[in-house]
Amino acid sequence: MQIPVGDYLAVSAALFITGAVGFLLRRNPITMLMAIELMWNAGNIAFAAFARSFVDMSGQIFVFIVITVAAAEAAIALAIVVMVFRRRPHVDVDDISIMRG
Amino acid sequence: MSGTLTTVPFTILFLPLFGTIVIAFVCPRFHRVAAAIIANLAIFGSFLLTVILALTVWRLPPAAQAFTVKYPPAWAAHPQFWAHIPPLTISFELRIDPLALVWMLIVTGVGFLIHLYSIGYMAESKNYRTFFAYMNLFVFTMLVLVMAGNFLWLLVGWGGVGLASYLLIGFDTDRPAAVAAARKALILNVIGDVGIMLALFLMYAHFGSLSYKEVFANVTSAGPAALNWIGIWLLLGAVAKSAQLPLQTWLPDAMEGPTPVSALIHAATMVTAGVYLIARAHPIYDHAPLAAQTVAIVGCATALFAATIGCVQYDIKRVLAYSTMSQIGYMVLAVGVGAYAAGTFHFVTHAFFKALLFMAAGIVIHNLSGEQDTRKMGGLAKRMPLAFSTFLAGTLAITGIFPFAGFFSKDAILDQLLRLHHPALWFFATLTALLTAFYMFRLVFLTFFSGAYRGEHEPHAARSGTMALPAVLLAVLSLVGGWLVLPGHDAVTSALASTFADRSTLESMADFNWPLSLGTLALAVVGFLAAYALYERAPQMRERLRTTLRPVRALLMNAYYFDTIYHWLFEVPAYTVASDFARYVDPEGIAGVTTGLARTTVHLGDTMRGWETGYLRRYGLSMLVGVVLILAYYLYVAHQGAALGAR
Amino acid sequence: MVLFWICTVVLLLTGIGVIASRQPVHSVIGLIVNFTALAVVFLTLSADFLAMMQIIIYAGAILVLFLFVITLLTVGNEPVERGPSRLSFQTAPSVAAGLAALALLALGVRNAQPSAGIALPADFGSVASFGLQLLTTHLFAFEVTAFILLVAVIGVVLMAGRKEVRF
Amino acid sequence: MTIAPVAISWTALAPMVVLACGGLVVMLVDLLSRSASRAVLYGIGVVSCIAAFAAMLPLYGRSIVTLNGAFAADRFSWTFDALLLFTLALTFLLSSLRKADDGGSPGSYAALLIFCTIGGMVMAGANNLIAVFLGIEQLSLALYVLAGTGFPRESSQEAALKYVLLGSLASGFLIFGSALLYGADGSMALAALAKAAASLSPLFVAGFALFLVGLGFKLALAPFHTWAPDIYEGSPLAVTAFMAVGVKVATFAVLARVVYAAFGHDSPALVALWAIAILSMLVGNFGAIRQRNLKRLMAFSSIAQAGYIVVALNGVNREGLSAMLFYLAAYAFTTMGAFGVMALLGDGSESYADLDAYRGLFFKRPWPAALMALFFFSLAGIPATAGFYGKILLLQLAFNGTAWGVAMAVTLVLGTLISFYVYGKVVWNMFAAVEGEAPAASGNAIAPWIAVAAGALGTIVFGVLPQTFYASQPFLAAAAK
Repeated sequence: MQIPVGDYLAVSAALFITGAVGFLLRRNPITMLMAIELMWNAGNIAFAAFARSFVDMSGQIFVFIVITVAAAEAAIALAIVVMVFRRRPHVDVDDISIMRG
Repeated sequence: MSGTLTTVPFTILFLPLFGTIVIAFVCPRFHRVAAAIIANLAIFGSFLLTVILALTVWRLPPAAQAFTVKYPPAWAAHPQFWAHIPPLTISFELRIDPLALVWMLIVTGVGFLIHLYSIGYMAESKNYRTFFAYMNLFVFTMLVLVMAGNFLWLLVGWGGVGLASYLLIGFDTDRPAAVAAARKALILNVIGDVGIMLALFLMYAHFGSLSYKEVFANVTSAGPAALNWIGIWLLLGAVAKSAQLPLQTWLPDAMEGPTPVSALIHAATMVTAGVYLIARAHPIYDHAPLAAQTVAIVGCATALFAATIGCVQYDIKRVLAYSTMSQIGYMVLAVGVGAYAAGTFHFVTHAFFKALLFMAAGIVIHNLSGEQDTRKMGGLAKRMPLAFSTFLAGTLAITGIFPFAGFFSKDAILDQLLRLHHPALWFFATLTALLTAFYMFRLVFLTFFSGAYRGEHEPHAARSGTMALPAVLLAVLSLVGGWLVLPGHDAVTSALASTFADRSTLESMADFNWPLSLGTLALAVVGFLAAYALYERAPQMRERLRTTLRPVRALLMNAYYFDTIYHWLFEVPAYTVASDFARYVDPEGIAGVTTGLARTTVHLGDTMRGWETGYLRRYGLSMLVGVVLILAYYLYVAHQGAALGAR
Repeated sequence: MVLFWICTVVLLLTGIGVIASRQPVHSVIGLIVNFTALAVVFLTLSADFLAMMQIIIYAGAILVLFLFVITLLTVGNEPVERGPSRLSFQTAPSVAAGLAALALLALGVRNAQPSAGIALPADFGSVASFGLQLLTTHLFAFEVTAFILLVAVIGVVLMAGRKEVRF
Repeated sequence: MTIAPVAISWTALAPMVVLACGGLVVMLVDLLSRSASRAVLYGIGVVSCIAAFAAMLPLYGRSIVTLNGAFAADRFSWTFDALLLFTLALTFLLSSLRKADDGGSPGSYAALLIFCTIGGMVMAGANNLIAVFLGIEQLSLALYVLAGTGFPRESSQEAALKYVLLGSLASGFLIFGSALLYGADGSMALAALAKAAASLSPLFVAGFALFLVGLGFKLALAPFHTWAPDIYEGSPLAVTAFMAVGVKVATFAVLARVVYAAFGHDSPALVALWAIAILSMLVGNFGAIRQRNLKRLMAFSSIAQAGYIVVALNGVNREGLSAMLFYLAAYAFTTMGAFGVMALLGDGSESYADLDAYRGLFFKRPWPAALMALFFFSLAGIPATAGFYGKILLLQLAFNGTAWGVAMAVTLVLGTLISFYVYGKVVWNMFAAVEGEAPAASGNAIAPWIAVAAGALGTIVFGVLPQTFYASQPFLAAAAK
């Protein structure tokens, strides 16, 4: 039997918020990026669920696009993380705060 | 419309601004004299073009003499307005008509002579370049004022003149008195600007337009009450700019500026703007009798008021300042009763002789190394013959001695007052004429005669051709300027006829009332004799008078205590309130409200900086909180929507 | 049905695991499990191709990238998050704001209605229909994605390969 | 199986294609000739901007929707595209002076700038949610890297890191919001949003809220603005200029298209937007008060300006769209000009980001100082500059009878008053008498001069002849369907 779209959305919302909170709690930029991946994937669940609900492929296309963009984004973000932290003893985003005010 | 008539006005207007810009940006690389040359050339070019324009316009038939030039020009594809803020459309338009042309001629012509004079007068100034940049700016803003085609641009020029005068009065920034005087002038002028702004709002409300053409065409559509209010608020602007009662206190203080600046303010620009405004807005005043009456009374009162103060002052420039106030009072009086041509005529002659008087006084001051107190002068007639002869010419003109210019223009005003049935105003105006003769000749005697030289330093006779030439030119103009109006021949009224075509009561001045003219001439002679008697023949009588009239004299010496009254009326309460506020509201307060406000602002600024912690996780948190707030609001909206839908 | 709920539990648990672990390697492992569960969820939604992609691209490629970076940056270093955070007052508000947002989102999505029964075509979510859609209806998206990948390549070379920079 | 061919209007895509070719040429030249100088590479960049603009000319006044409704080239996107190309060209001119120690390979840098702008053009023409997302991501991904191209400086590295992490977080909100919007109406097309918006279903409003967060982050609207000052400060000067102008232009295109597609003039869902606008005006202007770094100051200024521009959406009418375009153009001229002066004086270095460097500048370099004053006057909204008329237009839109409109108008005026102080401080500094030794002002290269002159020309011409432009076709935006 068909699972209601609301259930999928509830799961995706929970996953989304998990990611958002994780972003705020972790100090390791790599973990923060993983938290962001969680958020993006939460969006993917919602899209796929709606695609199924509307029987419309464009929702799935969006998911595919998000996966591709996520790959690009992860590559760039990790490259930047490497650039920033390569010469530092600790990988801690809170160290990166010379600009303020 | 021929091409000349559309491009020339803009050239006239922008040449002085161009001068300012060139001096400010290009001249630093060149010799300081380059600045003076550029400034003079700019104004002279403006003047030449104005003359050409004037000759062209006055050759046209009367109906074609007034025209509007708009920017963007007609060939631009788009509608000719600068801003369209429905339903208000504001064009950048210039209106050229005989009235504007008269003012433009004087502003550029006399302005040019004063520029010429400044070359020599300011020769020792450190900020030579800046001075000429400001002077050109001053002329530019005044041109904006008189050439504007609608009230908004008039206001722009009006404010610009105030700003330029602020810069020039406070030109000697190292003298606190000059800075204070500049600030005072600015504040009082801003009060006037507010008045004009209110008038503009009312105009907009009643006519839906600010353009001269539309407002004047529909002037009858508003009731007399509205017109009276508009007139009163415009008058407030005029009063502030023209130093009329009760906002006159800035003008004597403005003497702190360099003498050419005083000449420019008094003769060509600034103070005459009020007269121009009322003449320009004459369709409003013609239908607003109460406002017009107020104008006349203010003018008459100021004329008399300033003349009495002039009788006792010792500072040569201050006396001239009060004389200006008084003469402007005449003009305001004239335009107030509807004698627009007479007022304009007096403006023209006054520009000649007042600029001349300031230049002559400037030569004296220059040669005495800055001394302005007449008690330390005396006997200078022989030492400075040029200054003396030119000053005397100016005095003869201002006091109305035949055949000098003042005789014709002042008589025209007095004559018109009688013709238009204002006997009381005529009486006081005539009394003022007597006082004028007295204090002006008093000044001549104090400065140039009354025994030997009383100063400490020997005057040096530095003379500069650029100072002498304009003075001599103006002396000639002060003599012949009045001949524009001769018995049976009135060039002024006929020149202005097209501007005031809608007035049936525009009286020609050609028709002399000879008994009246000779009577005023006699009064001027009486004034001369009184001054001669008191200051040349019988100084002991002067002492006696001084002791008997001590309270009156004290009153006049202090200019009727206006400054003191204003101090107690406005400044003291303001400071009290402010300091109380500071004491109770802001414990560390030093200077009151503004400091408190500034501090609050800075506190808020710091709060905003505190938001920028530099930690990106904090930034993320700030975002999430924002998300929560927005979500909460939106779901509330959705809930409301659902509730609405359910109902 | 049961499959969905099992996957849900796995998704949430591993999700929390990802963000709770102090060792990034553990997080990556959690994330791999999470993505696998996600692929199963996609299967329950008739998104076969997406499930495949999820495993290949996400679990296969992206997470390996993460692992590389972790090894590159943390070898020989002590664990990252030692000692208390210098950002006091960060954890509690974050969790509170997160919970509030979750509650609000739940309100928002609670009554999402399934659209009226349209028969599911047999090839819904299959590779063929996916490719057809991508190259016709969503051709624009496809093209722009190519640009994004190009940007990523240039960007990574510029950021990470900066030894070759010439001035 | 037969596949119906996709109808593609190459006319509509031509500007982007031309620009992309330019980007590829830059990369090829960089690859083939290892010694190609900055001047050559950036010159190619400027030329491709001009070529792309030429490709835009046939589109003038037309309205083409192509690629199955994904992309629209209409009068609305035309102006945005023109502004983006203008910004890109000026960014190249500003970049020409970057010091060698600023790092980065010029070829990749130029290519990234070009692809970034293409992303912006995708956003300007995006007509469905997928295109919006892709445009934003293309723009952002390139910018994350560009922010870090000053990497010998630690602040540039910090900017890149902060930007990429926070930007991805914001994209997360954008994706989830898009998902909910999609779920609310069952279609990717922006045009379909209207039906869902009318019903104000919880799904739609939650989606729109999250979508707004994503856009608000890109626009640096409070409370999503916190990244902006740090990242503006850390990024290389030219990149900061592009961020301040290009990103805003492109994102406002998206915001306007979505709002115009979805809402009527009195939708209660827009109130959050007004609140954000008011908060941004206050935050931006108050925050700028104490700044002594000009790039930071410009960041706060751009926060406030973004707040002003949101006011243009008030009433959701045609005039608002035109006013928004006008204000954006004015903002582009003045901001690019101001950054141009900074680049010019600093000779490519960041030394003229410091307010102290401007003390008495007028007496050493009157022209740059005067032009800087002009730009700041325009940002503050002094008459006869472009910014003045823009603010007048916004004020007029704000007064549409609603309480929120009045509140925005009041805040706008208040913010302007505060900004007089903020910008006045800089101008005052330039005209203040110099005490002691001031840093030598040297820069006089021709490229940034062109940029500054272009900015100044726009500022003055738009200020003196505002009506001519406001009434011209590109600014009379066609109201989105």
